[in-house]
Amino acid sequence: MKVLYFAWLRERLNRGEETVSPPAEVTTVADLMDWMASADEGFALAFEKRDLIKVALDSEIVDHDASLDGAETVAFFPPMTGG
Amino acid sequence: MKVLYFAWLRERLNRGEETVSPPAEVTTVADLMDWMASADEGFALAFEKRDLIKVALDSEIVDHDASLDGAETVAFFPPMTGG
Amino acid sequence: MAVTVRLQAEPFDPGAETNAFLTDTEGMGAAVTFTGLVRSTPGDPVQSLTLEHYPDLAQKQIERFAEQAIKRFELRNIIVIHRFGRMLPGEPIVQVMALAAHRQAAFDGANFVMDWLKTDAPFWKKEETSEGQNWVEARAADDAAKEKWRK
Amino acid sequence: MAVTVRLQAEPFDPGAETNAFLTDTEGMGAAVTFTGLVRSTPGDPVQSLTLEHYPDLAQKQIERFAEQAIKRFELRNIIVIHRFGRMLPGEPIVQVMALAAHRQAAFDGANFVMDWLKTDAPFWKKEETSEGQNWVEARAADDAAKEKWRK
Repeated sequence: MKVLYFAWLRERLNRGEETVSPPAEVTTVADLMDWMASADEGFALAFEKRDLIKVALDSEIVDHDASLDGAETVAFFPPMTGG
Repeated sequence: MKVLYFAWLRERLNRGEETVSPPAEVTTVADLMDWMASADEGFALAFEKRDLIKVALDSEIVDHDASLDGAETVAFFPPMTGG
Repeated sequence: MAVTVRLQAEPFDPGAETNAFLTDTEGMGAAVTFTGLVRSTPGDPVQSLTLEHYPDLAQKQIERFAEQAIKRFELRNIIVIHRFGRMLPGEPIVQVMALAAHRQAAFDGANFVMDWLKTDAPFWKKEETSEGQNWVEARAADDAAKEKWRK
Repeated sequence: MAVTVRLQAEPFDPGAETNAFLTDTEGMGAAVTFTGLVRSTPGDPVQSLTLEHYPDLAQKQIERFAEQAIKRFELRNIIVIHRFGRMLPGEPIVQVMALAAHRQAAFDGANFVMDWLKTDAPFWKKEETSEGQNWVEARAADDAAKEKWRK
Protein backbone atom coordinates (compact mmCIF):
# COMPACT_ATOMS: atom_id res chain seq x y z
CA MET A 1 0.00 0.00 0.00
CA LYS A 2 1.40 3.37 -1.06
CA VAL A 3 1.23 6.18 1.49
CA LEU A 4 1.56 9.90 0.65
CA TYR A 5 2.24 12.83 3.00
CA PHE A 6 1.73 16.51 2.27
CA ALA A 7 2.64 19.91 3.75
CA TRP A 8 3.82 19.89 7.39
CA LEU A 9 3.15 16.15 7.70
CA ARG A 10 5.58 15.55 4.85
CA GLU A 11 8.14 17.85 6.43
CA ARG A 12 7.77 16.42 9.90
CA LEU A 13 8.06 12.83 8.66
CA ASN A 14 10.81 13.85 6.31
CA ARG A 15 9.39 11.93 3.36
CA GLY A 16 6.65 12.44 0.78
CA GLU A 17 5.75 8.84 0.15
CA GLU A 18 6.56 5.29 1.08
CA THR A 19 5.14 1.79 0.85
CA VAL A 20 3.71 0.05 3.90
CA SER A 21 2.37 -3.49 4.45
CA PRO A 22 -0.04 -3.41 7.35
CA PRO A 23 -1.19 -6.73 8.88
CA ALA A 24 -4.61 -8.16 8.05
CA GLU A 25 -6.30 -6.81 11.19
CA VAL A 26 -5.74 -3.22 9.95
CA THR A 27 -9.02 -2.68 8.10
CA THR A 28 -9.82 1.06 8.46
CA VAL A 29 -7.96 4.34 8.11
CA ALA A 30 -8.04 4.74 11.91
CA ASP A 31 -6.54 1.23 12.31
CA LEU A 32 -3.78 2.17 9.90
CA MET A 33 -3.01 5.36 11.82
CA ASP A 34 -2.91 3.40 15.10
CA TRP A 35 -0.63 0.79 13.59
CA MET A 36 1.74 3.38 12.09
CA ALA A 37 1.84 5.38 15.34
CA SER A 38 2.56 2.28 17.43
CA ALA A 39 5.46 1.32 15.18
CA ASP A 40 7.12 4.74 14.93
CA GLU A 41 7.36 7.66 17.34
CA GLY A 42 7.46 10.11 14.43
CA PHE A 43 3.96 9.03 13.44
CA ALA A 44 2.79 9.02 17.01
CA LEU A 45 3.72 12.72 17.23
CA ALA A 46 2.51 13.67 13.75
CA PHE A 47 -0.84 11.95 14.31
CA GLU A 48 -1.23 13.28 17.84
CA LYS A 49 -4.13 15.57 16.99
CA ARG A 50 -6.14 13.15 14.91
CA ASP A 51 -8.83 15.72 14.06
CA LEU A 52 -6.26 17.74 12.13
CA ILE A 53 -5.36 14.87 9.82
CA LYS A 54 -7.30 14.57 6.57
CA VAL A 55 -7.22 11.37 4.55
CA ALA A 56 -7.77 10.41 0.93
CA LEU A 57 -8.03 6.86 -0.42
CA ASP A 58 -7.20 6.60 -4.11
CA SER A 59 -7.87 10.33 -4.62
CA GLU A 60 -11.15 10.38 -2.72
CA ILE A 61 -11.40 12.23 0.60
CA VAL A 62 -12.73 9.90 3.31
CA ASP A 63 -13.43 9.84 7.05
CA HIS A 64 -11.13 8.06 9.47
CA ASP A 65 -13.57 5.19 9.80
CA ALA A 66 -13.42 4.39 6.06
CA SER A 67 -12.47 0.86 5.06
CA LEU A 68 -9.08 0.35 3.45
CA ASP A 69 -10.46 -2.53 1.43
CA GLY A 70 -9.01 -2.41 -2.07
CA ALA A 71 -7.26 0.94 -1.60
CA GLU A 72 -3.92 1.26 -3.34
CA THR A 73 -2.94 4.75 -2.19
CA VAL A 74 -3.56 6.44 1.15
CA ALA A 75 -2.76 10.14 1.51
CA PHE A 76 -2.43 11.98 4.84
CA PHE A 77 -2.49 15.78 4.97
CA PRO A 78 -3.44 18.79 7.12
CA PRO A 79 -6.52 20.98 6.51
CA MET A 80 -6.34 22.55 3.08
CA THR A 81 -5.46 26.20 2.52
CA GLY A 82 -5.64 26.78 -1.23
CA GLY A 83 -7.37 29.45 -3.27
CA MET B 1 -38.12 74.92 -16.01
CA LYS B 2 -36.40 72.44 -18.31
CA VAL B 3 -38.12 69.11 -18.84
CA LEU B 4 -36.40 65.97 -20.20
CA TYR B 5 -37.97 62.79 -21.58
CA PHE B 6 -36.29 59.43 -22.12
CA ALA B 7 -36.94 56.10 -23.87
CA TRP B 8 -40.56 55.44 -24.89
CA LEU B 9 -41.73 58.64 -23.23
CA ARG B 10 -39.37 60.61 -25.47
CA GLU B 11 -40.56 58.70 -28.53
CA ARG B 12 -44.23 58.99 -27.69
CA LEU B 13 -43.99 62.73 -27.03
CA ASN B 14 -41.72 63.12 -30.02
CA ARG B 15 -39.23 65.33 -28.18
CA GLY B 16 -36.37 64.86 -25.76
CA GLU B 17 -36.58 68.16 -23.95
CA GLU B 18 -38.48 71.40 -23.73
CA THR B 19 -39.01 74.35 -21.43
CA VAL B 20 -42.25 74.78 -19.50
CA SER B 21 -43.55 77.54 -17.26
CA PRO B 22 -46.09 76.09 -14.87
CA PRO B 23 -48.29 78.44 -12.83
CA ALA B 24 -47.51 79.13 -9.18
CA GLU B 25 -50.03 76.61 -7.83
CA VAL B 26 -47.98 73.76 -9.38
CA THR B 27 -45.72 72.93 -6.41
CA THR B 28 -45.04 69.16 -6.64
CA VAL B 29 -44.05 66.67 -9.33
CA ALA B 30 -47.58 65.27 -9.27
CA ASP B 31 -49.01 68.78 -9.74
CA LEU B 32 -46.73 69.25 -12.73
CA MET B 33 -47.85 65.98 -14.29
CA ASP B 34 -51.50 66.94 -13.75
CA TRP B 35 -50.94 70.35 -15.27
CA MET B 36 -49.06 68.96 -18.30
CA ALA B 37 -51.69 66.23 -18.84
CA SER B 38 -54.56 68.71 -18.64
CA ALA B 39 -52.93 70.97 -21.23
CA ASP B 40 -51.98 68.28 -23.76
CA GLU B 41 -53.57 64.97 -24.74
CA GLY B 42 -50.13 63.52 -25.54
CA PHE B 43 -49.14 63.92 -21.92
CA ALA B 44 -52.48 62.64 -20.70
CA LEU B 45 -51.81 59.40 -22.60
CA ALA B 46 -48.12 59.16 -21.79
CA PHE B 47 -48.75 59.75 -18.09
CA GLU B 48 -51.78 57.45 -17.99
CA LYS B 49 -50.10 54.83 -15.82
CA ARG B 50 -48.53 57.13 -13.29
CA ASP B 51 -46.80 54.28 -11.43
CA LEU B 52 -44.68 53.60 -14.50
CA ILE B 53 -43.27 57.11 -14.65
CA LYS B 54 -40.04 57.78 -12.77
CA VAL B 55 -38.93 61.31 -12.05
CA ALA B 56 -35.64 63.05 -11.35
CA LEU B 57 -35.20 66.64 -10.18
CA ASP B 58 -31.78 68.10 -10.98
CA SER B 59 -30.28 64.60 -11.37
CA GLU B 60 -31.79 63.22 -8.17
CA ILE B 61 -34.49 60.54 -8.35
CA VAL B 62 -37.55 61.63 -6.37
CA ASP B 63 -41.09 60.49 -5.58
CA HIS B 64 -44.10 62.06 -7.23
CA ASP B 65 -44.91 64.02 -4.09
CA ALA B 66 -41.54 65.80 -4.14
CA SER B 67 -41.56 69.59 -4.13
CA LEU B 68 -40.47 71.36 -7.29
CA ASP B 69 -39.13 74.24 -5.25
CA GLY B 70 -35.87 75.45 -6.77
CA ALA B 71 -35.66 72.66 -9.34
CA GLU B 72 -34.21 73.67 -12.69
CA THR B 73 -34.54 70.37 -14.54
CA VAL B 74 -37.26 67.75 -14.33
CA ALA B 75 -36.74 64.40 -16.08
CA PHE B 76 -39.49 61.88 -16.82
CA PHE B 77 -38.65 58.30 -17.78
CA PRO B 78 -39.85 54.70 -17.63
CA PRO B 79 -38.43 52.06 -15.25
CA MET B 80 -34.75 51.57 -15.96
CA THR B 81 -33.34 48.57 -17.81
CA GLY B 82 -29.58 48.99 -17.89
CA GLY B 83 -26.79 46.62 -17.01
CA MET C 1 -10.72 58.29 -5.55
CA ALA C 2 -11.49 54.64 -5.13
CA VAL C 3 -14.46 54.79 -7.50
CA THR C 4 -14.23 55.29 -11.26
CA VAL C 5 -17.30 55.32 -13.49
CA ARG C 6 -16.90 55.50 -17.25
CA LEU C 7 -19.89 55.88 -19.57
CA GLN C 8 -18.91 55.44 -23.18
CA ALA C 9 -20.26 54.57 -26.63
CA GLU C 10 -17.10 52.72 -27.73
CA PRO C 11 -16.66 49.00 -27.14
CA PHE C 12 -14.19 48.06 -24.41
CA ASP C 13 -11.83 45.12 -23.99
CA PRO C 14 -12.92 43.17 -20.88
CA GLY C 15 -9.56 41.48 -20.27
CA ALA C 16 -7.51 44.61 -20.86
CA GLU C 17 -9.74 46.48 -18.41
CA THR C 18 -9.29 43.74 -15.80
CA ASN C 19 -5.53 43.82 -16.24
CA ALA C 20 -5.47 47.60 -15.90
CA PHE C 21 -7.55 47.25 -12.74
CA LEU C 22 -5.07 44.70 -11.38
CA THR C 23 -2.04 46.99 -11.64
CA ASP C 24 -2.70 48.54 -8.21
CA THR C 25 -3.44 45.66 -5.84
CA GLU C 26 -0.98 46.17 -3.00
CA GLY C 27 -2.26 44.56 0.18
CA MET C 28 -5.31 43.14 -1.62
CA GLY C 29 -6.07 39.47 -2.20
CA ALA C 30 -9.23 39.30 -4.31
CA ALA C 31 -10.63 40.84 -7.48
CA VAL C 32 -13.98 40.18 -9.12
CA THR C 33 -14.88 41.24 -12.65
CA PHE C 34 -18.47 41.08 -13.82
CA THR C 35 -19.06 41.44 -17.56
CA GLY C 36 -22.55 41.83 -19.00
CA LEU C 37 -23.02 40.88 -22.66
CA VAL C 38 -25.68 41.55 -25.29
CA ARG C 39 -27.68 38.34 -25.20
CA SER C 40 -29.40 36.75 -28.17
CA THR C 41 -30.94 33.29 -27.99
CA PRO C 42 -32.60 31.08 -30.60
CA GLY C 43 -35.91 31.57 -28.77
CA ASP C 44 -35.44 35.33 -28.54
CA PRO C 45 -33.11 36.38 -31.35
CA VAL C 46 -31.87 39.93 -31.08
CA GLN C 47 -30.19 41.70 -33.98
CA SER C 48 -28.95 44.64 -31.98
CA LEU C 49 -29.44 46.46 -28.73
CA THR C 50 -29.49 50.24 -28.37
CA LEU C 51 -29.00 51.78 -24.96
CA GLU C 52 -30.30 55.24 -24.23
CA HIS C 53 -29.12 56.95 -21.06
CA TYR C 54 -29.36 60.12 -18.99
CA PRO C 55 -25.69 60.96 -18.63
CA ASP C 56 -25.58 63.19 -15.53
CA LEU C 57 -27.90 61.02 -13.50
CA ALA C 58 -26.29 57.77 -14.66
CA GLN C 59 -22.85 58.95 -13.60
CA LYS C 60 -24.14 60.15 -10.26
CA GLN C 61 -26.20 57.06 -9.46
CA ILE C 62 -23.48 54.56 -10.31
CA GLU C 63 -20.90 56.54 -8.31
CA ARG C 64 -23.31 56.45 -5.41
CA PHE C 65 -23.83 52.66 -5.53
CA ALA C 66 -20.10 52.09 -5.91
CA GLU C 67 -19.29 54.31 -2.92
CA GLN C 68 -21.90 52.51 -0.84
CA ALA C 69 -20.32 49.19 -1.82
CA ILE C 70 -16.82 50.41 -0.92
CA LYS C 71 -17.94 51.40 2.56
CA ARG C 72 -20.20 48.45 3.19
CA PHE C 73 -17.83 45.70 2.04
CA GLU C 74 -14.51 47.45 2.80
CA LEU C 75 -13.30 47.47 -0.77
CA ARG C 76 -10.21 49.19 -2.09
CA ASN C 77 -11.42 50.09 -5.58
CA ILE C 78 -14.39 49.80 -7.88
CA ILE C 79 -14.41 50.56 -11.60
CA VAL C 80 -17.65 50.56 -13.57
CA ILE C 81 -17.75 50.83 -17.36
CA HIS C 82 -21.17 51.12 -19.00
CA ARG C 83 -21.78 51.59 -22.70
CA PHE C 84 -24.58 53.42 -24.45
CA GLY C 85 -25.64 53.50 -28.10
CA ARG C 86 -25.98 50.57 -30.47
CA MET C 87 -24.30 47.20 -29.92
CA LEU C 88 -24.45 43.68 -31.30
CA PRO C 89 -25.02 40.25 -29.72
CA GLY C 90 -21.99 39.08 -27.74
CA GLU C 91 -20.59 42.56 -27.25
CA PRO C 92 -19.90 43.67 -23.68
CA ILE C 93 -22.39 46.23 -22.32
CA VAL C 94 -21.19 46.71 -18.78
CA GLN C 95 -18.25 45.73 -16.60
CA VAL C 96 -17.95 46.08 -12.83
CA MET C 97 -14.65 45.36 -11.10
CA ALA C 98 -14.17 45.19 -7.33
CA LEU C 99 -10.91 44.80 -5.40
CA ALA C 100 -10.77 43.76 -1.75
CA ALA C 101 -8.60 42.08 0.84
CA HIS C 102 -10.84 39.00 0.89
CA ARG C 103 -12.92 37.16 -1.65
CA GLN C 104 -16.45 37.54 -0.28
CA ALA C 105 -16.12 41.32 -0.12
CA ALA C 106 -15.05 41.44 -3.77
CA PHE C 107 -17.94 39.17 -4.85
CA ASP C 108 -20.47 41.12 -2.79
CA GLY C 109 -19.21 44.50 -3.95
CA ALA C 110 -19.54 43.70 -7.67
CA ASN C 111 -22.87 41.94 -7.14
CA PHE C 112 -24.29 44.84 -5.10
CA VAL C 113 -23.32 47.43 -7.71
CA MET C 114 -24.85 45.34 -10.52
CA ASP C 115 -28.11 44.77 -8.64
CA TRP C 116 -28.59 48.49 -7.98
CA LEU C 117 -27.39 49.55 -11.40
CA LYS C 118 -29.98 47.30 -13.07
CA THR C 119 -32.97 49.12 -11.60
CA ASP C 120 -31.67 52.48 -10.43
CA ALA C 121 -29.26 53.71 -13.09
CA PRO C 122 -30.97 55.56 -15.95
CA PHE C 123 -30.36 53.34 -18.97
CA TRP C 124 -33.04 51.99 -21.26
CA LYS C 125 -32.60 49.11 -23.67
CA LYS C 126 -34.25 48.93 -27.06
CA GLU C 127 -34.06 45.60 -28.84
CA GLU C 128 -34.04 45.20 -32.57
CA THR C 129 -35.44 41.89 -33.79
CA SER C 130 -36.62 40.68 -37.19
CA GLU C 131 -40.06 41.95 -36.19
CA GLY C 132 -38.96 45.49 -35.42
CA GLN C 133 -37.81 47.45 -32.42
CA ASN C 134 -39.15 47.40 -28.90
CA TRP C 135 -38.22 48.79 -25.52
CA VAL C 136 -37.18 46.09 -23.06
CA GLU C 137 -39.55 45.91 -20.11
CA ALA C 138 -38.26 46.16 -16.55
CA ARG C 139 -38.23 42.79 -14.78
CA ALA C 140 -39.71 42.22 -11.34
CA ALA C 141 -36.80 39.82 -10.71
CA ASP C 142 -34.42 42.75 -10.93
CA ASP C 143 -36.32 44.63 -8.26
CA ALA C 144 -36.39 41.49 -6.12
CA ALA C 145 -32.63 41.00 -6.47
CA LYS C 146 -31.98 44.13 -4.41
CA GLU C 147 -33.81 42.65 -1.44
CA LYS C 148 -30.81 40.54 -0.52
CA TRP C 149 -28.90 43.71 0.40
CA ARG C 150 -31.42 44.93 3.00
CA LYS C 151 -29.59 44.79 6.30
CA MET D 1 -16.91 19.64 -21.66
CA ALA D 2 -18.20 22.68 -19.88
CA VAL D 3 -15.61 22.43 -17.12
CA THR D 4 -11.89 23.05 -17.56
CA VAL D 5 -9.44 22.83 -14.67
CA ARG D 6 -5.82 23.79 -15.18
CA LEU D 7 -3.21 23.31 -12.47
CA GLN D 8 0.08 24.92 -13.37
CA ALA D 9 3.31 26.32 -11.94
CA GLU D 10 3.59 29.12 -14.50
CA PRO D 11 2.04 32.54 -13.91
CA PHE D 12 -1.06 33.32 -15.97
CA ASP D 13 -2.44 36.54 -17.43
CA PRO D 14 -5.82 37.24 -15.78
CA GLY D 15 -7.17 39.48 -18.54
CA ALA D 16 -6.00 37.25 -21.38
CA GLU D 17 -7.68 34.28 -19.66
CA THR D 18 -10.91 36.25 -19.31
CA ASN D 19 -10.83 37.25 -22.96
CA ALA D 20 -10.21 33.65 -24.05
CA PHE D 21 -13.14 32.59 -21.85
CA LEU D 22 -15.34 35.23 -23.52
CA THR D 23 -14.80 33.94 -27.06
CA ASP D 24 -17.65 31.42 -26.77
CA THR D 25 -20.59 33.24 -25.22
CA GLU D 26 -23.43 32.64 -27.64
CA GLY D 27 -26.77 32.95 -25.91
CA MET D 28 -25.11 33.97 -22.64
CA GLY D 29 -25.40 37.34 -20.93
CA ALA D 30 -23.11 37.28 -17.88
CA ALA D 31 -19.54 36.34 -17.03
CA VAL D 32 -17.81 36.56 -13.67
CA THR D 33 -14.05 36.29 -13.17
CA PHE D 34 -12.63 35.86 -9.70
CA THR D 35 -8.88 36.39 -9.33
CA GLY D 36 -7.06 35.53 -6.10
CA LEU D 37 -3.73 37.27 -5.48
CA VAL D 38 -0.78 36.68 -3.17
CA ARG D 39 -1.48 39.14 -0.38
CA SER D 40 1.12 40.97 1.62
CA THR D 41 0.23 43.74 4.06
CA PRO D 42 2.33 46.08 6.20
CA GLY D 43 1.02 44.28 9.30
CA ASP D 44 1.70 40.85 7.83
CA PRO D 45 4.45 41.23 5.24
CA VAL D 46 4.97 38.17 3.07
CA GLN D 47 8.07 37.76 0.93
CA SER D 48 6.77 34.79 -1.03
CA LEU D 49 4.14 32.08 -0.97
CA THR D 50 4.76 28.48 -1.94
CA LEU D 51 1.83 26.24 -2.74
CA GLU D 52 2.12 22.50 -2.41
CA HIS D 53 -0.62 20.36 -3.93
CA TYR D 54 -1.79 16.81 -4.48
CA PRO D 55 -2.26 16.85 -8.25
CA ASP D 56 -4.70 13.97 -8.87
CA LEU D 57 -6.98 14.85 -6.01
CA ALA D 58 -6.83 18.60 -6.70
CA GLN D 59 -7.88 18.10 -10.32
CA LYS D 60 -10.68 15.76 -9.31
CA GLN D 61 -12.03 17.87 -6.46
CA ILE D 62 -12.10 21.12 -8.43
CA GLU D 63 -13.77 19.40 -11.39
CA ARG D 64 -16.38 18.09 -8.98
CA PHE D 65 -17.16 21.51 -7.46
CA ALA D 66 -17.28 23.08 -10.91
CA GLU D 67 -19.67 20.42 -12.21
CA GLN D 68 -21.89 20.87 -9.17
CA ALA D 69 -21.93 24.62 -9.81
CA ILE D 70 -22.82 24.13 -13.48
CA LYS D 71 -25.83 21.99 -12.58
CA ARG D 72 -26.97 23.97 -9.60
CA PHE D 73 -26.79 27.45 -11.17
CA GLU D 74 -27.38 26.46 -14.82
CA LEU D 75 -24.05 27.71 -16.08
CA ARG D 76 -22.64 27.26 -19.55
CA ASN D 77 -18.92 27.05 -18.73
CA ILE D 78 -16.51 27.19 -15.84
CA ILE D 79 -12.75 27.48 -16.11
CA VAL D 80 -10.54 27.19 -13.04
CA ILE D 81 -6.81 27.93 -13.12
CA HIS D 82 -4.82 27.24 -9.95
CA ARG D 83 -1.10 27.64 -9.57
CA PHE D 84 1.32 25.70 -7.41
CA GLY D 85 4.95 26.35 -6.53
CA ARG D 86 6.53 29.63 -5.46
CA MET D 87 4.98 33.02 -6.14
CA LEU D 88 5.44 36.64 -5.08
CA PRO D 89 3.08 39.23 -3.56
CA GLY D 90 0.62 40.58 -6.11
CA GLU D 91 0.88 37.55 -8.39
CA PRO D 92 -2.34 35.74 -9.27
CA ILE D 93 -2.76 32.37 -7.52
CA VAL D 94 -6.17 31.29 -8.73
CA GLN D 95 -8.78 32.35 -11.25
CA VAL D 96 -12.35 31.07 -11.52
CA MET D 97 -14.52 32.12 -14.48
CA ALA D 98 -18.23 31.38 -14.79
CA LEU D 99 -20.50 32.03 -17.77
CA ALA D 100 -24.30 32.06 -17.55
CA ALA D 101 -27.43 33.47 -19.12
CA HIS D 102 -28.04 35.75 -16.14
CA ARG D 103 -25.87 37.61 -13.69
CA GLN D 104 -26.76 36.00 -10.37
CA ALA D 105 -25.96 32.52 -11.70
CA ALA D 106 -22.53 33.68 -12.84
CA PHE D 107 -21.79 35.34 -9.48
CA ASP D 108 -23.03 32.32 -7.51
CA GLY D 109 -21.17 29.82 -9.67
CA ALA D 110 -17.78 31.48 -9.23
CA ASN D 111 -18.42 32.13 -5.53
CA PHE D 112 -19.50 28.52 -4.90
CA VAL D 113 -16.42 27.07 -6.59
CA MET D 114 -14.11 29.38 -4.63
CA ASP D 115 -15.75 28.57 -1.29
CA TRP D 116 -15.39 24.82 -1.82
CA LEU D 117 -11.95 25.07 -3.34
CA LYS D 118 -10.66 26.94 -0.28
CA THR D 119 -11.33 24.09 2.15
CA ASP D 120 -11.73 20.99 0.00
CA ALA D 121 -9.09 21.18 -2.71
CA PRO D 122 -5.69 19.79 -1.64
CA PHE D 123 -3.42 22.84 -1.71
CA TRP D 124 -1.29 24.02 1.19
CA LYS D 125 0.25 27.46 1.49
CA LYS D 126 3.61 28.13 3.05
CA GLU D 127 4.49 31.76 3.70
CA GLU D 128 7.97 33.13 3.72
CA THR D 129 8.43 36.19 5.94
CA SER D 130 11.51 37.93 7.31
CA GLU D 131 11.22 35.60 10.31
CA GLY D 132 11.24 32.38 8.31
CA GLN D 133 8.76 30.05 6.72
CA ASN D 134 5.49 28.80 8.12
CA TRP D 135 2.49 26.83 6.95
CA VAL D 136 -0.66 28.92 6.73
CA GLU D 137 -3.34 27.69 9.12
CA ALA D 138 -6.79 26.83 7.89
CA ARG D 139 -9.37 29.49 8.81
CA ALA D 140 -12.67 28.71 10.50
CA ALA D 141 -14.17 31.50 8.38
CA ASP D 142 -13.45 29.46 5.26
CA ASP D 143 -15.38 26.50 6.65
CA ALA D 144 -18.21 28.82 7.62
CA ALA D 145 -18.35 30.33 4.11
CA LYS D 146 -19.62 27.03 2.70
CA GLU D 147 -22.67 27.14 4.95
CA LYS D 148 -24.38 29.62 2.65
CA TRP D 149 -24.64 26.91 -0.04
CA ARG D 150 -26.59 24.46 2.12
CA LYS D 151 -29.96 24.16 0.46
